[in-house]
Amino acid sequence: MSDTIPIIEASHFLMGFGILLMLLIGTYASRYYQVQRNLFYLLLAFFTLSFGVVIYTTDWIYFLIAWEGITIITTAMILLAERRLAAQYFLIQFVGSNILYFAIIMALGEGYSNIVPLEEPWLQMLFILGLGTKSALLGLHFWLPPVHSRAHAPVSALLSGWSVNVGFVMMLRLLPEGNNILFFIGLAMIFYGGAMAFFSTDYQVLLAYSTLSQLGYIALGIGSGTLLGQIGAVLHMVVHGIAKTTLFLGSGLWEKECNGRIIYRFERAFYRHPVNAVSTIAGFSSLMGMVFLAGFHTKNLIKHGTEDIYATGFLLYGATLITVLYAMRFLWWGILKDMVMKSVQNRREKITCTYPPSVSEHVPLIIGTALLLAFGIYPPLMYMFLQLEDPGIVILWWPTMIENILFLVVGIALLALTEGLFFPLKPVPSLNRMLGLVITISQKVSNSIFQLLFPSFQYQLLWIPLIILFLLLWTNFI
Amino acid sequence: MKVFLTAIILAFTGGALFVNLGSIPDSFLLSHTASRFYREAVVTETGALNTVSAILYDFRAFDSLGESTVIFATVSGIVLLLSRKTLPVSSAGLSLIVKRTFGILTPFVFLLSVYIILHGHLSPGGGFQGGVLLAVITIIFCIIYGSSFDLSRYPPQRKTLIETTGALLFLGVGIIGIALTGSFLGNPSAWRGVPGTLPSAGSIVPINLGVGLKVGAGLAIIFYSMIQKTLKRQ
Amino acid sequence: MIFSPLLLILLPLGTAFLIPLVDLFHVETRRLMVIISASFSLFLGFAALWSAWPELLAGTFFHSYHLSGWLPPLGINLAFDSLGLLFSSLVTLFSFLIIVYSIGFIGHHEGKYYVLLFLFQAGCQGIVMTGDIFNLYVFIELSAITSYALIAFERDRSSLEATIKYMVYGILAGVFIFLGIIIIYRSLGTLNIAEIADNFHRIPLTLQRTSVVFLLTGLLIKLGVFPFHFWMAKVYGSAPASISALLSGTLAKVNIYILLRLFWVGTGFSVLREAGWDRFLLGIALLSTILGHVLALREREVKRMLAFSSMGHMGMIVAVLSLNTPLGLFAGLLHAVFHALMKTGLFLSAGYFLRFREGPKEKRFTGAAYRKLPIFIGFIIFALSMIGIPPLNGFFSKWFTMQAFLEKDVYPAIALIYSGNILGLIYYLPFVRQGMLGKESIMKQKSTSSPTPGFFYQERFVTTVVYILILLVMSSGLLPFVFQEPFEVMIAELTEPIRYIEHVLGGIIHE
Amino acid sequence: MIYSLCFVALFMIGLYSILAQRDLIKMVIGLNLVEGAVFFWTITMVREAGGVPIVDLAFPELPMVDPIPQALTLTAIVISASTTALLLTIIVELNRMARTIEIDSLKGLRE
Repeated sequence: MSDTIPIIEASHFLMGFGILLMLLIGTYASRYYQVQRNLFYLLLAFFTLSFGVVIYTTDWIYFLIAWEGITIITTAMILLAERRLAAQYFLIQFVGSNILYFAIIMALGEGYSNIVPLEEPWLQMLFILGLGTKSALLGLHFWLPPVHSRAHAPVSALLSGWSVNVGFVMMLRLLPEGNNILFFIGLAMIFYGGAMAFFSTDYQVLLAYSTLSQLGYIALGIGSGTLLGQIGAVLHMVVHGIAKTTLFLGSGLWEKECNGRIIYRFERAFYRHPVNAVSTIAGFSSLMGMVFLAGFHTKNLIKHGTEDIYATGFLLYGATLITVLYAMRFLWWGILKDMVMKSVQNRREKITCTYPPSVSEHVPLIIGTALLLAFGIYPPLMYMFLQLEDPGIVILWWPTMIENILFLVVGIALLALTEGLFFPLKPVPSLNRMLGLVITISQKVSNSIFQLLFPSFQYQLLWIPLIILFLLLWTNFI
Repeated sequence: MKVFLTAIILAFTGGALFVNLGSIPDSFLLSHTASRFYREAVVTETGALNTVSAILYDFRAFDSLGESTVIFATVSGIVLLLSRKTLPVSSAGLSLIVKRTFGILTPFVFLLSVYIILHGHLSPGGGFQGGVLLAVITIIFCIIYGSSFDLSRYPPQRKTLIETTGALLFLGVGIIGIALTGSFLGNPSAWRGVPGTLPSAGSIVPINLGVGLKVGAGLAIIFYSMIQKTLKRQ
Repeated sequence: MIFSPLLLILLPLGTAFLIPLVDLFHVETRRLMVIISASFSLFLGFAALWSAWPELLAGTFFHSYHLSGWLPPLGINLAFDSLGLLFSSLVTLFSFLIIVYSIGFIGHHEGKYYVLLFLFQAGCQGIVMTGDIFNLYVFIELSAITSYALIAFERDRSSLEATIKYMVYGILAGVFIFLGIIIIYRSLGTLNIAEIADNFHRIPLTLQRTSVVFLLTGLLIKLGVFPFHFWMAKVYGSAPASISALLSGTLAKVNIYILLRLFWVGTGFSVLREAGWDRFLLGIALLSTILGHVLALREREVKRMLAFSSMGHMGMIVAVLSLNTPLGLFAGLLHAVFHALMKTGLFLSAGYFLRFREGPKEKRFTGAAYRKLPIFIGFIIFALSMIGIPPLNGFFSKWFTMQAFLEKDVYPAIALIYSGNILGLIYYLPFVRQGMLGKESIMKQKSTSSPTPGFFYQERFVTTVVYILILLVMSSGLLPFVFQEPFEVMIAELTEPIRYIEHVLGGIIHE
Repeated sequence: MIYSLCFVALFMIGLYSILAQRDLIKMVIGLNLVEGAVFFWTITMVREAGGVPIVDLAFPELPMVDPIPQALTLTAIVISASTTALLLTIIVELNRMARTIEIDSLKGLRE
């Protein structure tokens, strides 16, 4: 067995599912964007093209073009929602891509004329830094919650479900041997993201942190450098992409239905949008790693690939617990509470749906849920798409089921004991303060340099004889 | 403080410059320089006696074209800067005695300038110098007789016309050079005449004339534009 | 041969001479003449490029013209080599675009404006073509004087102050260049660049360096590199947008040409290198890069911001040229061309909004997107290109620039380019944001219509020019390899000045 | 030697006038001094026995001074005069608007 998975095979797999996700998002967006629909479709098409290039190219310049293309397209999509946010997002991504740009120049200097696995650790670090901004690695993730909490649902779905994967695809290609730092970053991300998601009160912020947590698994898989870890990472990219897309698309519906995204205010959500509720439950279950859903399998792969390294296997149990906790918490407040607590009479009350979803909005949710189920029930399907031999890891479902039930019991017990883990509302995270500070400081510095450098006109002119004197003395003494 | 600092810096710069200039060689490092050629062959090659004129209007005539273009540009710039829709005009002049005296003198000024322009290839002088004298006429008009007199006798449109004609004459001679000698501003040997006489030296004479007209009218326009401003209060 | 290099100078010159004459009789004819002459000179430029292309690729392109029929050391000669062809094409293209732009942009005193513009074009073409160092000085002064007058075109207090400032710097620069030339003449006895290049090493070393000091100082003042950058923001901020574009896009690039011609061919780069001045040049150019980008951060007026950004980019070009490696020269030339395209585009698109809006200068950019969206998108595209977003041309020149620095291990320069990119984004963003502020209906009320009705005064001229520039920026980004081969020829000419000398002196090297 | 000394002295006096005088007109005078110094230095380039650069047909063998510097200076003087005229015009216009030609009171010159 070779040490690395053949990336070309994975490329087709990723590309195929990428296109599928774009189609789902596009279908959903046909009602969401009524005015700018064609623009959005154009952007989606360009996005598809760009990530295709990122996945397939071996040329640095084409890669960079596509990379910046993704930045610009996602910025334009965010621009549909809010201008300032788009500017902030672009600034952050641009800083990241400049690091990447620097990394590529350095790689060229080291003699890597094509995109091939890198040897030098420092170069690997540079690339992780550069790619990390778009992929929301821990430390560079700070843009993710604010952007997700304000951008439109289809855009969030695109960003969280697919755009973040692009960086990991690149890391997979550049670091087939794995990277310890990436490994630990991944581990930290799982817990940090989970914890932040657990304390969130805004649904989309919760989803954003959940994304961070799940990306931790991918980073872990890639960072481990083992075959199982990498296969798991590739599969998890897709599975998480499908799950997150479904969840975010659903969140758009919840937002319109419930006039907001505060999770305590989802009243009788199940009865209003049953399909959406089912797909949300399926999505979260997949994230939790429930049996018979796709996430179960991919997480197990990653766990198998990485458990021998340090005490990761043990830590990952904790990670699953956190995932279960935040997922259960949302499901409790958002969906289950009404089903359990309300009386039968109440339940049969006439449901008034303020925003009835259309077919075009239901179809992506149903397809997403179906895919998650299909992959979960019959995992070889994934390998079939990946065009890879089943690695032969027999993952028994019943021990996992026992684990699942255990976790669920713990989760439910915690919820019951603390009355649903109510946390006070938090402000929506925002980038304004940080970037405002950057701009103010830069202007102050610039202003003081201006005051220093531009004294009166004649002092400015004094530079001329000064430089001449300097050069003339140079001619005489050097 | 500032003055002191400036003086110190300049003193040192001057000292360094002077020291460096000390190593200027006593003679040209090249033996076959253009300057030697000009001195030896100016009469046979151009038919002009005034070597400076020959250089300005024959050997390096393109420089002079550029230079007269610079004047043209300056005139355009100044007219642009000082142009206002209503030009104040003053009719106040100096006393009758001055007016009469200059009435006699002005034609001679004109004659002198024409002489200097036309004899540019024979004696010191040439288009620029004569042109400047031509411009003096406007100055005389404006100061002695008031600018309204200058406006009526020598209106700005006519000055522009003369200036443009001069420029085009220069350019035209250059183009005739292409036709006759094959190169721009070439000096056709057919026009050379006998060295030392007035109709000699080929294209130098018409170019001198063109430059003279241009410089004269140009400087006159500059003066006229500026004096319009200063006389505004009257 | 369809063209003679001389025509590229004489046509704008003749047009400039004719304009006042025609203006006296009929104004409409003059407008027509301006367009016809500009188009014809563009055609000539294209014809020059077209007919020279095969020779250019073969590396044999050279045209000389002996004015007044005198051979080089005796008279003035035009020496039109491939480097000159590049810059001449730039001058032709940008002069054409700006003349067309001005038709819709300048509403008053057009006669004199076009005279000066054509003279400026002639001056720049003269600089690019001449093979005589004193003639070079004359043309430098010609372009300088026309630019002085054009900067003062608005005739308000700010532009007059700007002109005075620029003129003091410009006159001093002119004097220094003249002094440098005279020192060379006084030692060698020749003014021909090829002959100077051939014999420069014979001059006593101190004198060589003294002349280089003055020529270099003069040129650095004109280029606006660090300790002489003080005039740039004031001038670019106060001049009409079309003139700022011309100064930043064309004149600055022509100055780059002079730098190359004088110090790579004229004196030979070894003079600078042996004195260690290439490092000095690199240092001040890099300083000027970072200062330009940092100072741009504080500006709230779009043209001043662009001026500082221009200072940053010019610094970078000078820095990368001063490495004197083939890659460095390639990157410098490429960035010179691309920066000209981008900066002209930025100035012209910003000028559109400044021209057709009312209110104080700082406020005029507000709500620009609602005035004319395509132009605003153009502004964004140019800005993206400036900060080096890949498919646009700015990326490629920076790419090669960085490789050139990397080759010589100048790591601070690489860091500077990145910080320049990021700072660039930070200073362009407020303007983009400002442009998107406000509501559509309000903005439409505030906007003024075109200055005067009539065919020659339509906004369409202005917008068309901006569209052409957008197209050029995008297409030259997609086809950077077109520049590869001809540039290599130019670089070979610069690194081996003996070829230029042989071409000019006809194979006979004196003594 | 003496010419070089004069040249350097004039040059520096001119620069001093530009850098230290507070009046725009004096600055223009300084600029002209600087230019004049260079022109002066140019035409003092006497290499061989002097004489006017005009051929006397009766005595064609008379020595002649190098005519090129004179021609160059003539050209440069015209350029310098043009620039000065333009500069003065602008100062006049500025004075009309700002009512001052003191460099220190013209704040716009600093920016």
